[in-house]
Amino acid sequence: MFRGHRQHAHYWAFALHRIAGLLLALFLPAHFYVLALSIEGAAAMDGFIRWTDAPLVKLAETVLVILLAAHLTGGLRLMALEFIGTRESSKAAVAIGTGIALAVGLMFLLNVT
Amino acid sequence: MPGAAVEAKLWIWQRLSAAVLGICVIVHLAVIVYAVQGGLTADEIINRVSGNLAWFAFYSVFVIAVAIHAPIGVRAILNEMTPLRPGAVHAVMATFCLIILAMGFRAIIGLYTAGGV
Amino acid sequence: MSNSIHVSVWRGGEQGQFEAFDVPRQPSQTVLDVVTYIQRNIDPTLSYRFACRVGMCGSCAMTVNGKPRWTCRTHVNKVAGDGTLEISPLRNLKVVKDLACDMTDFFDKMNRAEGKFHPTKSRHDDFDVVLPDDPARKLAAQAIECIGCAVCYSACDVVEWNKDYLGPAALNRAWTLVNDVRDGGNKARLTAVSGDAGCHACHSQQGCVKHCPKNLSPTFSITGLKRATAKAALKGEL
Amino acid sequence: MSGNFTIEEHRTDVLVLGSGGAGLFGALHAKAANPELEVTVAVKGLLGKCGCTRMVQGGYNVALAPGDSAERHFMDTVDGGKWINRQDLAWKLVTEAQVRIRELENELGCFFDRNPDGSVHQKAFAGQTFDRTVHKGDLTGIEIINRLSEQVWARDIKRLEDHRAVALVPAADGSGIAGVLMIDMRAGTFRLVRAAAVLLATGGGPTMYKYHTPSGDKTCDGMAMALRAGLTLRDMEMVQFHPTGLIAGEDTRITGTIIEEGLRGAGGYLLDGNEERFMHKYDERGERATRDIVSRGMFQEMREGVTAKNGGLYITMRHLEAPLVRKSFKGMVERCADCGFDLVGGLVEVVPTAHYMMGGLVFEPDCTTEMAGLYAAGEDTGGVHGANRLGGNGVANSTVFGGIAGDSIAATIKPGQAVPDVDQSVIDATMALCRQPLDRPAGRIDEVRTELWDHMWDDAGIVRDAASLKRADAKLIELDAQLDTVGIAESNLAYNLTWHDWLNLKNLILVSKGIVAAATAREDSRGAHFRADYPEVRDLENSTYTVVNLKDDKIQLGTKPVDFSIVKPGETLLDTDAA
Repeated sequence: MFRGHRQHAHYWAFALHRIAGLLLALFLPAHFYVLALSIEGAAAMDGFIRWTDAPLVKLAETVLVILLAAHLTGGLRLMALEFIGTRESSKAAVAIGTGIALAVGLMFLLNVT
Repeated sequence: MPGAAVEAKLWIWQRLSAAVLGICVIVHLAVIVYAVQGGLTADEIINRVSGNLAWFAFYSVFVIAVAIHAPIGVRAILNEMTPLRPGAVHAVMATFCLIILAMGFRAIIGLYTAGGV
Repeated sequence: MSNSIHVSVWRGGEQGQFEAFDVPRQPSQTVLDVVTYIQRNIDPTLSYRFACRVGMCGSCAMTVNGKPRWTCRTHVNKVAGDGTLEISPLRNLKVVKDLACDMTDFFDKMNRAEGKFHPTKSRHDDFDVVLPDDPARKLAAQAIECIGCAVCYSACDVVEWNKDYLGPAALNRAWTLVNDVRDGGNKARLTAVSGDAGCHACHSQQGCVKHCPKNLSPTFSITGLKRATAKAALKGEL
Repeated sequence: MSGNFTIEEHRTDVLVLGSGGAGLFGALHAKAANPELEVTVAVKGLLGKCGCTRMVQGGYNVALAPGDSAERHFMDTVDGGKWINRQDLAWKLVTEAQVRIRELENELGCFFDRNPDGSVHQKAFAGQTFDRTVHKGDLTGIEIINRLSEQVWARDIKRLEDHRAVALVPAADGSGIAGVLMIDMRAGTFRLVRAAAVLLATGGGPTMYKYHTPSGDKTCDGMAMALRAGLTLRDMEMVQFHPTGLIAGEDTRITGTIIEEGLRGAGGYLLDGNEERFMHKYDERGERATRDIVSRGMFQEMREGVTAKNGGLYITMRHLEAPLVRKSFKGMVERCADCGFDLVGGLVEVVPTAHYMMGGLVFEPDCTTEMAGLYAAGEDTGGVHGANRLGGNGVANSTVFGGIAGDSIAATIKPGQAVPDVDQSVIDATMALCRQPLDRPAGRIDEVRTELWDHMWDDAGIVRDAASLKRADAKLIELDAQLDTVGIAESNLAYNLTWHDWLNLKNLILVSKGIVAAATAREDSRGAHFRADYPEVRDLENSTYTVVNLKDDKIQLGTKPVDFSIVKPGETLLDTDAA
């Protein structure tokens, strides 16, 4: 996967951005579906469903939040390149982006559990 | 060359929607992190959104932006990494856009109208 | 420093295999010198391409330990720390034989990107007054010193994924012309560089920036083209 | 094996040999003047990448600024050429350069450096009385060749890349040229290109000397083909040496390439093997003396044997302010660092290096030659620069005459015009010559190359005398015979560099013979030619120039009086008050 010419921070940033974006796109319909279902379910049963109690759902949601944060910061990298015209291929920006993504995910994880 | 203008416009839409999504995602993440304190429940969501026009508008914008943003992104992946022809990719992505819109609005309307508004 | 280098060299065309050689190590030795040594002293049938020997012509680029490089200016110490080298032709170009590539596609794409000057004056007119501090001139100057070595083209995954993609060098040249006040070809050029074979295919992976031996930033040039084509699209000029 | 030698035939109206400044300008001008002409550019490597136009660092001499004039440029050129230039050619150079530079700027889009007020910048260059060198930083050649190449790519101009020319093929009826026999290097097969007009623009390249600057593809192919075709070369003894070439040890390609002259101008020292300065022994200006004096001084020091480890001398900037050196000579500092030398704080080993051949094919100001249909331009030709070429006149020469050649061709040749039948005996003989090594067991041609390099360097290089030239002459005959016994290992001739090395050496030895003959004939010292036994310029008023050609495989030598058609020694075109 990471052949010689790919061994640099911006390539990893691109790869993360793309993978996160693709997974988010695939997740979206599922997200809407579950949301719609649970709302209907909640209304129908007139009670609350603690659906985040299911460990698998919890894990999935955590991963998704990380992906969302990663894709967002990756997008900021792109927009900085394209609109601010950052010339320096700053590894710091990439590192900060990844850091934020993990932090947000962790925060979510801590709160959920 | 119409292709040139199409790509340039898709690029503009992609970036515009990205900018909108950037804000939406931050709000969304903040709400989730805030909301999950003490556990995320459907009730909690419904209570917040149901009948609230501002949240309805927010999530509508969110869904529309996603419906623009995601298919354009996936389109590039399909074009580059699958043998699908550009025409086929276009059709698949148009469908994907409609699916997101339909399912997204079904959820939003469900939320907005939940609790018998 | 061990006194010899273990070199694996690609032999054949698109299909082929690596062949091993041992080359004595010298204090001032570039990768091109290693290849030359093999041809002169071990295997006279080895094919490779070079011309100027000093990083001006962009003929001798090869893939060295996985990365595209100009071999005439790459000191062995820089790339063969452990005493081994793997040398193969550039990616994304047709292989003529062994280490020599056919650069026709690369040159053709330079042309397809309208990477050529469209004059607005003739040899009978005087020089244009162009201020060296003019912002557009500076943008063009930053990107002009390309030697056409195709290292960026070889480092780019989009080139591999999208056969029509014009590639970093061609788009970089187009950007210098977009900023050239003397040029009259921008309408055609912006159309040529837009689209999924053009600037919009770039994902800013920056392999080009990372590997450019001249320290140019094709990515920066391409983002400039993205903005310029967007403006043109909004005005209906594409 | 004979299966490899089927000849493919190809027909074109105009065949251009070489893709430097002369070749590409020739192609563009011919095509512009008559778009119906089929123009084909054949080049030994890739279009725009081979040759030395690309390697021009200095710039382009042209009189543009107020106070300068074509007359002044002309006088500098003839004065620098020590009065053996063909003056109508030099005049053509300086006047046409004024048009060509605007063509480069306005029509090709070359990006020349500007003054703060937006006018074109012209820098000072050695040997000139006016700052007239237009440039793009210190990478002028890349800019010019890139812009030329992209215009050629954009036009319907055929390309034969990786094609080396091996013979100018005359018409069977002797009416002129009928085509060129080539080797398609990728396939290892012969190809006959029949053409109504041929532009010889392969460049010269004195790569028969141990240390040399030119691009590795340059091996005097054009001059060798011209000699074999019975054509006359002039001024062949005039080989320019640059004082500072890099020396990096055996088997290093970078050895010989230029270390910028500006380093000495900026206060760099030349040191011998004991790290002591020596140039003041030779000239009061020390390291800042002219190219020829510095080259000879260095050559003398090297002969005396106090050398650095690779047999050269040192240049150093370490006594100067490091940040300044790093900033002013960024490109050079990086280049040295890439091959393991520290130009800022250390010693870089250097040696004088063969740079340019002033001599070449005799041609007319309209680029025609003695052979009808054969045109010539650039370093393949002789007469423009005389005994010495000014820095900045080289690229002016190739672009000016390349363009003129294209115009002349288009004015003469009709699209689709009949090409005479080729002289088959020339094709047969050339194929036999090229195939020679293939029928013999493999040998080491490297030994021949090394010997050629050493002997030309020692005996026919920076300093010569009758005895050394005699040695060189004998050695060349011996080496030629030795080369004829060396075989090439490979039965697969596709992209077989070693076969081409053999062919290169064959050409280099032949042209070296021309150099040695001409150098023997010139019994005085002028410009680039220094005879230890005749160290003075002699009889300027009755200057002659040398001519050589090949007859029955022997170099024939002659001398001809210089026609001072515009100005005589001691006179000037300049208004002496203003000058």
